[in-house]
Amino acid sequence: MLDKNGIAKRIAQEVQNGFYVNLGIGIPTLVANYVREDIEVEFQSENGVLGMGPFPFEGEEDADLINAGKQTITALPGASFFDSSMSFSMIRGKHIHLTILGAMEVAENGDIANWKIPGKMVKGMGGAMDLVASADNIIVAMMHTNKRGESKILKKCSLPLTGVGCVTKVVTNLAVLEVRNNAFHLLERAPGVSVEEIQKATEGTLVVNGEIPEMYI
Amino acid sequence: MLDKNGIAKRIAQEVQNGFYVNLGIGIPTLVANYVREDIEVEFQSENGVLGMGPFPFEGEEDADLINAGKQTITALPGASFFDSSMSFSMIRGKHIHLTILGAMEVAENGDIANWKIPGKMVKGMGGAMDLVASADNIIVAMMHTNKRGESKILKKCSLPLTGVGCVTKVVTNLAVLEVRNNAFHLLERAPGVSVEEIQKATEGTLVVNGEIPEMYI
Amino acid sequence: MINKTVNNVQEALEGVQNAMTLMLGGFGLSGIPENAISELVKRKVTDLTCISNNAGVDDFGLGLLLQQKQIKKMISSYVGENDEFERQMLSGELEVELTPQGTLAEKCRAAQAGFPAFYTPAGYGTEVAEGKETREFDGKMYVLEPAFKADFAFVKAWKGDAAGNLVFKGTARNFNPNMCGAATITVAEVEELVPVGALDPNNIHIPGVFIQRIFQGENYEKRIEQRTIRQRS
Amino acid sequence: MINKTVNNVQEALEGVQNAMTLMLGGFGLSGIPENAISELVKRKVTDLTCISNNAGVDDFGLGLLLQQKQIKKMISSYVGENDEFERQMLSGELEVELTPQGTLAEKCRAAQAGFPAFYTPAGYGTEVAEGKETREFDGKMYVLEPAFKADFAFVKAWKGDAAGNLVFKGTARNFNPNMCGAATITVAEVEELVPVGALDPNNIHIPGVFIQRIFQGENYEKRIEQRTIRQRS
Repeated sequence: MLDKNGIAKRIAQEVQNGFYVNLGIGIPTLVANYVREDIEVEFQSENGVLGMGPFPFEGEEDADLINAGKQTITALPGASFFDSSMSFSMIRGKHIHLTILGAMEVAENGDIANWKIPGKMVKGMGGAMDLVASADNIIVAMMHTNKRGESKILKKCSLPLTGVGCVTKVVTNLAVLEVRNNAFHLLERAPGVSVEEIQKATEGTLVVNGEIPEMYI
Repeated sequence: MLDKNGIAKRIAQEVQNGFYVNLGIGIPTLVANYVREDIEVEFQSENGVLGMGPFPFEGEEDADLINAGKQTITALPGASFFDSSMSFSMIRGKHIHLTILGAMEVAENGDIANWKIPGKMVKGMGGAMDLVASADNIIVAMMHTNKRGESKILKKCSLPLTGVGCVTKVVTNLAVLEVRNNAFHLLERAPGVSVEEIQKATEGTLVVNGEIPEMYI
Repeated sequence: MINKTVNNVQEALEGVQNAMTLMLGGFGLSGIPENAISELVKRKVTDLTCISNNAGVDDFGLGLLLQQKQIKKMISSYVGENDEFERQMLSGELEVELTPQGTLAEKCRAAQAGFPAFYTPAGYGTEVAEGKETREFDGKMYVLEPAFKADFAFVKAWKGDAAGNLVFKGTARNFNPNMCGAATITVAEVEELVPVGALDPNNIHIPGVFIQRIFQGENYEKRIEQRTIRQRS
Repeated sequence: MINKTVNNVQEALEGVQNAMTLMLGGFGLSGIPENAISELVKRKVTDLTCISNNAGVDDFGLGLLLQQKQIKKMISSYVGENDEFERQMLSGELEVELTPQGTLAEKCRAAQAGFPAFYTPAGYGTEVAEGKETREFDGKMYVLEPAFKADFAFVKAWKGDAAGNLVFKGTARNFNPNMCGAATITVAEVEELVPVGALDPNNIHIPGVFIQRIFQGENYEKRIEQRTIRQRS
């Protein structure tokens, strides 16, 4: 079973040379720490920076330089700043190759819900609706089940949707799943996790084809 | 009767303090020479400059600094350069207060034709269609009649239109006309020109109300 | 050069009235028009509709207007940093229209640029698209979103000049440029009002034509919302 | 940092084929991709559809491609500086789609920004709107214009870096930024390729994400079309 850093580490393997990547708040932010150093990658933050670097050293924080999670950041050489309209031109125009974001629920048809729990929590969608509606390659980083042990990998989302039929891959603490043909296709198991355990934790249709390898982390 | 500079001089009186103005090619370009110096005005050229100044001194021409007529220009202090999309955001978004352009024909309903003579000449509309479709205040600078003495101030345009129902005023070598309620309302006569002469040169409906003053040039 | 300077924030906000629709730049607390917000608090204008990506925090930014219950309706993309906000929203005191961030930016830009509406894929198939026109282009579905209509836009820039030209800094740029010229009157406050001619015309982010009033701002706090650092190794 | 540099114009144009649709930046002869145009002439690719505000003059800019009859169709807003162009157009050899200048710019920007189409008032009631969908918003009529689709965009910048970041100069900026990322492959040629980090991230006109290939251009003529001067008094 993976922890949050493990999920981030596994997702980092999906980041390819030459990719522009948008990282959501939470686990996705951690992905930057695990990307191979021998490939060229740039991180975009939708509030208006491309070429985002690590957090600043103490004393070097700048209120005018934050990421989409409002965290202080740095900019790498070759970075650029731009306005919100241009930022979403990059996203909507499919110039960003990979979007990694968290979710409360994912459905087997690729639907995703991550912005609202009616009557309980409404923080808003931020840039998530634009991201999932636009990107061709959307990886969801999440726990396979909620705190009550209920599956978040579903036949159908119960919460208000963020986007429809858009998720391409899900990486959880238990498994790597490809979303295709109205089903979750099991690609990899987390270390020490059996196909049966994954099956049990998955409410949506799970397709298991042949021997399922363990993740290489 | 006015010459081209006279028309420009008269139109310059329409330029008010605080106006952003777009000047078309030809007579309109001359208007800049006659604007009162005690008012604040900025000239926009739709190829991407606001705060356009006079032509450069010899030896100071810059291929990277031209106006919409492809003429070398200068930029005044406070000027800015921008891309074509933003330039037309200014125009379409009604941030430009006054558009002055030439025409081949103007009709009493405010239609204007200035970009094409079928079978003979097709230079294109450039930015004229955007300008006339967007601006609230459009003054046409033109000769009242063509080389064959035929009126260009018409009941209905015969040439392909540049815009519909948009012209607010016409200043010609003979008169100042306001376009309103499907008619040309005669506001002023050019020096030495009689109402009868204007009437004769005008094919469209001309409304003459009371005594018509001579222009003050 | 057309001079847009006003002497202070009081002059800059002349004409702001109850029940108006205001746009306010900034993302989180970065690049927010601090001076204009303070003055709105002082003026006690109420029943405001505020278009702003975020709603500030409890005691800063738009949170100050929420405390005073001056806001009737918020149009935002993310409001999750503010307890008073959540309280007012859940109790029904505050009307909230959540709008995807890119859509919010483009609704501003559409107003600035004279586009009446635009088609965006964001929100299709979600409750955001409910009651809205949708349409297919090239096999993909889009939602028609109208341009915003606002009375005042308040933006904050790093540098500006009397002609209204603006330059923003870092990610404090965000929504500010898109809101310039998107309201009837755009008011820019700047950290530094520089002499005309001091800004390189090639590096101006927003030409002065979009700005009606500009003033030298004061006492910027520029609060950091999430101070994150890494260890020196 | 993702490196976009290619060694020369030959590498930059790899993949350009007959019958492709190309975007070319520039207004008049200002800011045109001179190196790319020369290479297109050398490659003798034909049946091209060229999206460019102007068509050059007889012996410079896109006029060079017209001379060689490489262009099947021009999409432009103004073409009145070119006799060979007029000849080919009137004889029917050349297809011409005249498009209002602001519409042309926005059709590029829409392609860059992922908007399938947009509503503009330009051209309503004229032959430009014939056969197109029109629609009323707030009592005003608009024409629906689709985004461009192009294979290559060739743009010319003043300075650029290996990350593909671009800075333009003066009015040579024009359509260039709007065409970046508006085609499948965007090729930028620059007067000066500067080291990564040399450009102020605050003053970059086009972030490198929109650019696939960048190279140091050569032998810029930068011809002036209408040399106008005033007398020293």
